[in-house]
Amino acid sequence: MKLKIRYFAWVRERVGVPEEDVEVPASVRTVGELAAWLATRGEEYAHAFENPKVIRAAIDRTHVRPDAALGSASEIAFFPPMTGG
Amino acid sequence: MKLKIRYFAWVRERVGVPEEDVEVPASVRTVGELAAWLATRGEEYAHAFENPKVIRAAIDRTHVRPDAALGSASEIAFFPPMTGG
Amino acid sequence: MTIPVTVRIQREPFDAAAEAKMLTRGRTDVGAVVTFTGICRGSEGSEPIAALTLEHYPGMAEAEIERHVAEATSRWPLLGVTVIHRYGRIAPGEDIVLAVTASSHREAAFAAAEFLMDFLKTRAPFWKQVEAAGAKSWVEAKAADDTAAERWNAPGRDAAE
Amino acid sequence: MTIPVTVRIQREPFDAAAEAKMLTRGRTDVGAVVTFTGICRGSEGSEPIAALTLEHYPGMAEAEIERHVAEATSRWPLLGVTVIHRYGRIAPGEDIVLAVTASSHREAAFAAAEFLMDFLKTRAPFWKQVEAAGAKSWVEAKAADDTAAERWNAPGRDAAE
Repeated sequence: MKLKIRYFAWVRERVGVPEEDVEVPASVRTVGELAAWLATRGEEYAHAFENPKVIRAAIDRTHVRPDAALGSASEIAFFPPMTGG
Repeated sequence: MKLKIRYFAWVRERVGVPEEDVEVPASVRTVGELAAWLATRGEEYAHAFENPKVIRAAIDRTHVRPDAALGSASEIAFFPPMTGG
Repeated sequence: MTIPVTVRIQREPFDAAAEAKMLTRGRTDVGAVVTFTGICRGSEGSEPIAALTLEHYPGMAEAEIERHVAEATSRWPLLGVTVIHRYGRIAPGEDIVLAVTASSHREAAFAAAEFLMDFLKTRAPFWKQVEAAGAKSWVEAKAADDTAAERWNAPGRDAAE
Repeated sequence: MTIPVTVRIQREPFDAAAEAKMLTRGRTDVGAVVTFTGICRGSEGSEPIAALTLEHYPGMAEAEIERHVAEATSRWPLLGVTVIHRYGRIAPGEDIVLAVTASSHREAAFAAAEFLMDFLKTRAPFWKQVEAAGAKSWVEAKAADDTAAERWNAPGRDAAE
């Protein structure tokens, strides 16, 4: 499954790129599993995803919880808790 | 006791004057008693003070309850509930 | 700490934006500004109105508002407060009242602005008269406004909440 | 009823007064306008800061704010809403965010403005980076902001209260 993955704020800084197209194994079914799988892709990813509790995610620009199914998502984003306003 | 008495809104309209200096009997000791005494001064006053519950009062520009003592007050005001803002 | 406080009762229109700017100009400690503007509506219920006329008690109106501003500044960490209330004849669409609160953080600015408006409605000596269909009538006080003001007296309603 | 709703994410400064005016111009049903302006402070805690840089998620930021504006208009009888959030580098004293709500009565305008700000803080995909003493660091989310947003989920927190 090919997915566009976007990173923001310090997740982006740690990963080193703002976005990338990634071929994700079919065994990865949820957002939480995707984060765990990404963490195995190298030191920078391990660092970005070292504390899953502080990572937020969106599927196709809507907030989701870690147990959300990837389904037919086309864009997944990972980022720290928001600090706007 | 000589007092300046001011009236606002429909209390003023009913009494017919915005303010007056009144010689008040020494037996009148509270704001509530003053309102009751004023009500005896004629038809227009009886009309203005016919429902004591909806009359608010201030002594020297501070809100007071009907049982507030006139004490050494110099200016007493009577008016309906406020509708500013 | 002394903070800038402005209380004005005036017949003339006010410039809400200029008043808000005055509370922040030249300083960088303000993080939140809340501006409330009360406007004369063109109808009361379903009745169209021609204008409002606001009567006030000169001297007491200023004093009463200043007391509530002082209470607001003691309850919340404010960095500036401006309250302007107009009197006289006011046409639909015209501003009636302005409350601006400035603080480091939004909670205090919001709470203080609401507090001030609740008390302006119920304690500031102003009375509204409605002009409609050629006749004039005094606006009646609303029980909902009393209730709104009373909630600030409940235990625990202060800066610590 | 369709009401005027504006949501903008922009790098440029905004004119809070002009935005508020747009919600009331040419109409006489608005009785209350609440304007919240969030401003970049010159310090975080006791540390002076040089600037903030705001990063956002284009597309999602607009969508997320629009969702919350829609929720606000369903909860309260609003007559207009404007939300503008800036991104990029913002110096102390500059505006960051604007929320303007218009209604017939003050309660709805106040509640909706607070609601929108609480959700902007915790749900809109923006991230603040602080520039201080030559170093950059990401602002940490505050538990107090989560608590503020959560109170809107409590039973009974709606237009009927």
